[in-house]
Amino acid sequence: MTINWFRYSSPASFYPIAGRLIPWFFSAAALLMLAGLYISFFVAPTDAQQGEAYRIIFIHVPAAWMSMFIYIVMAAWAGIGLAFNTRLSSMVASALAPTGAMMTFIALWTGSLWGKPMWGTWWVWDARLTSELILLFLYFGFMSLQAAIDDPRRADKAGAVIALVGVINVPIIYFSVKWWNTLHQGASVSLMQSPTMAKPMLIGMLVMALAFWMYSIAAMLMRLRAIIIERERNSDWVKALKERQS
Amino acid sequence: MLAIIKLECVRGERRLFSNLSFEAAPHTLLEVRGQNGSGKTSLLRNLCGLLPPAAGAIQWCGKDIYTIADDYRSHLAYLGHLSGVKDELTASENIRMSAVAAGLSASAEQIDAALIRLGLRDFRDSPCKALSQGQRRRVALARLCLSVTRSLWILDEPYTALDTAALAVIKDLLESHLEAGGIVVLTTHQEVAITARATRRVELGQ
Amino acid sequence: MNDLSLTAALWTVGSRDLLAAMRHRADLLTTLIFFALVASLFPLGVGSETALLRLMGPGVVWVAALLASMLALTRLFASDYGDGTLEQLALSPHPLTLLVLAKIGAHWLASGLPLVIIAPLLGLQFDLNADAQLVLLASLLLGTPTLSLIGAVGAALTLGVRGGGALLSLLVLPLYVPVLIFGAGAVEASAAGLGAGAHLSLLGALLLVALVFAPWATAVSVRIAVE
Amino acid sequence: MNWGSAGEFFAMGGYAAFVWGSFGVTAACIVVEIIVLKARHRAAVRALPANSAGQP
Repeated sequence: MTINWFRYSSPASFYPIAGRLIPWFFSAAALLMLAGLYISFFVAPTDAQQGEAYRIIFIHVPAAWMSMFIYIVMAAWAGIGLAFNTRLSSMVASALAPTGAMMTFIALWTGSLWGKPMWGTWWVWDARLTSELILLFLYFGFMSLQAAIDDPRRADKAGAVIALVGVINVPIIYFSVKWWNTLHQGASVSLMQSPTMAKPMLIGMLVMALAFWMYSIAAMLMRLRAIIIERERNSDWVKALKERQS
Repeated sequence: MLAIIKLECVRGERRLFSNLSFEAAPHTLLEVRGQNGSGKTSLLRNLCGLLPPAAGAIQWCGKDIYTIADDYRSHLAYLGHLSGVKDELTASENIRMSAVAAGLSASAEQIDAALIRLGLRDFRDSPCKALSQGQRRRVALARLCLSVTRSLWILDEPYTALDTAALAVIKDLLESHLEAGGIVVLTTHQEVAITARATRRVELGQ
Repeated sequence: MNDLSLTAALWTVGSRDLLAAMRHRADLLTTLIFFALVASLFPLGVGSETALLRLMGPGVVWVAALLASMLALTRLFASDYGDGTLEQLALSPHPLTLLVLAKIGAHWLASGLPLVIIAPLLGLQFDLNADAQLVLLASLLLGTPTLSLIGAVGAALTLGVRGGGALLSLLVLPLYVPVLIFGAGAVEASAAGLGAGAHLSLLGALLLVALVFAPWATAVSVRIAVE
Repeated sequence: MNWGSAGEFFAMGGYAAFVWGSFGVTAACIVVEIIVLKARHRAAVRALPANSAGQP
């Protein structure tokens, strides 16, 4: 009989594991963040055209990557939860959503703060920024649907459906916005086309992206533990938790 | 043959029942008893595949009902708390359309016979929003008359809002269905004597 | 279940919804009036300068059609969910995906198609020429079914959930963006002499994608809702 | 090393508001999220139904 490892990753058995993993991911995130910041401020050269403002790229691009990456991972976990009826996978999806929404917000915020000095406007109808905005609405849709349904099991399944439908639409939205953008503004310099990607800049962005990734995992694990306790509060293993005495 | 193996059902945070096992062979009347909130309705919705159980399995003729989903439903008729009657449509339209949507044959004669049997003949062409709650239940029971080809009947408190005349009709309906080899699973609070070759009882919420 | 009874079932489910819709003609009218009202508000807000209106016309008519069809979505499952018909549909031996598709088709005929029919009327408000009106009609004809299909997923997910109306729009409007872009873009492209061929074919592609995924997603959502 | 002095570093070539606005908000979001998560965990633990007497 195949070992159904979904069964073993039950919330009860994963709770302590998550607890032990969190410090590791946080410290990895901190180290990578420090390295990334050092590169972005002290190693990467000043940009010829954009001066120092381009350094915002070291947060904007990694956050944008993470916002897309987290949505896809969230939809995958939600899909697994729907298909295999494993509660833990759905909990992981719900634990990821707020962090993903935060990353999207950071991408939008830093995008507009970067657009202001470069193009003089706080909001640029650039293809990538516009689809980030729509991605933010997809995150809010997922979170508010789950918040509006009381029964956790149904909330998981409903969330999974909207996440899967959303993930199919993300590429479609991106390409339709790109099509729309080129139609209206012509091939204007898109926000992302910063000048030739100097090597340290690329490394800086990759290191920062890794830092954000480690951070997102740590944040997800923390929220996951809270969700597990909230949902399993009637089960015996939660009542016997050592933490309750502290 | 309906078999339930170590069934467990959770509603929201509460575990309604667990480790529930029983069987229902043809010609069997299975009564599900228990106070309000003991999970009777949830159990019935588990049995007809509407509500996936938290644990355990439900088998029809040895096969899990979720693997043979559509085929299982071709042997099933379910009457829930909701009568499944649309207000805008007339009684005969309701019966015809819901029967055809459920894949049952519903000729005009069959519909008329069912309406007459349930005493709804003169409401045949009036919109159902004019009918009382009891009459709507009769329309739902009329659809049951057309489901004689379905061997498994799952009825959630079928006797509510019915007067003595309608009770007699449903009693007769159930008995002929059981006699013909069908299985009836029902929940009720009233004591209605139904003669059946085998009567089983499942008590929930001890 | 032989094929005959499947087509009969699909036909019956569709005609039952149309019959119910016909007996509630008022709902149908409110959707149309809402469509005309929203489209007429824009000139009041922006000014009646025809060059501007002609530029804005397609976009405004499309946004108004999109909002109107979204408003009509709540009627798709809500009454069936309330009176138990949806439950019986989920218990039919016929595949729920096809039954749901029949319902969506009937819903489009009852509330999507009327929008397309009166759209040219609103086009006049924006002084659109005959060619633009034609492309607007074609784009709406291709786009509104997609809106009904995608919207059906949201309608099924928000059944019996508090805050249904606002939640439904939050779930569904982001997914409407591609349809809006290509729909309104078609008219603009034809006005700019680029020809609307590309946009209309993309609208067709979106419709096919929606036809493949939306009924399955809606059926899963309905099963979740009737649990 | 790009910066002559700390002052120059903070001036960020005249774009201080934009650069530090971005980095600052990002840092704030991360800190706030961690605080919120810690609070949520504590609240979840505290909200557990009082375990019956005699349990360890």
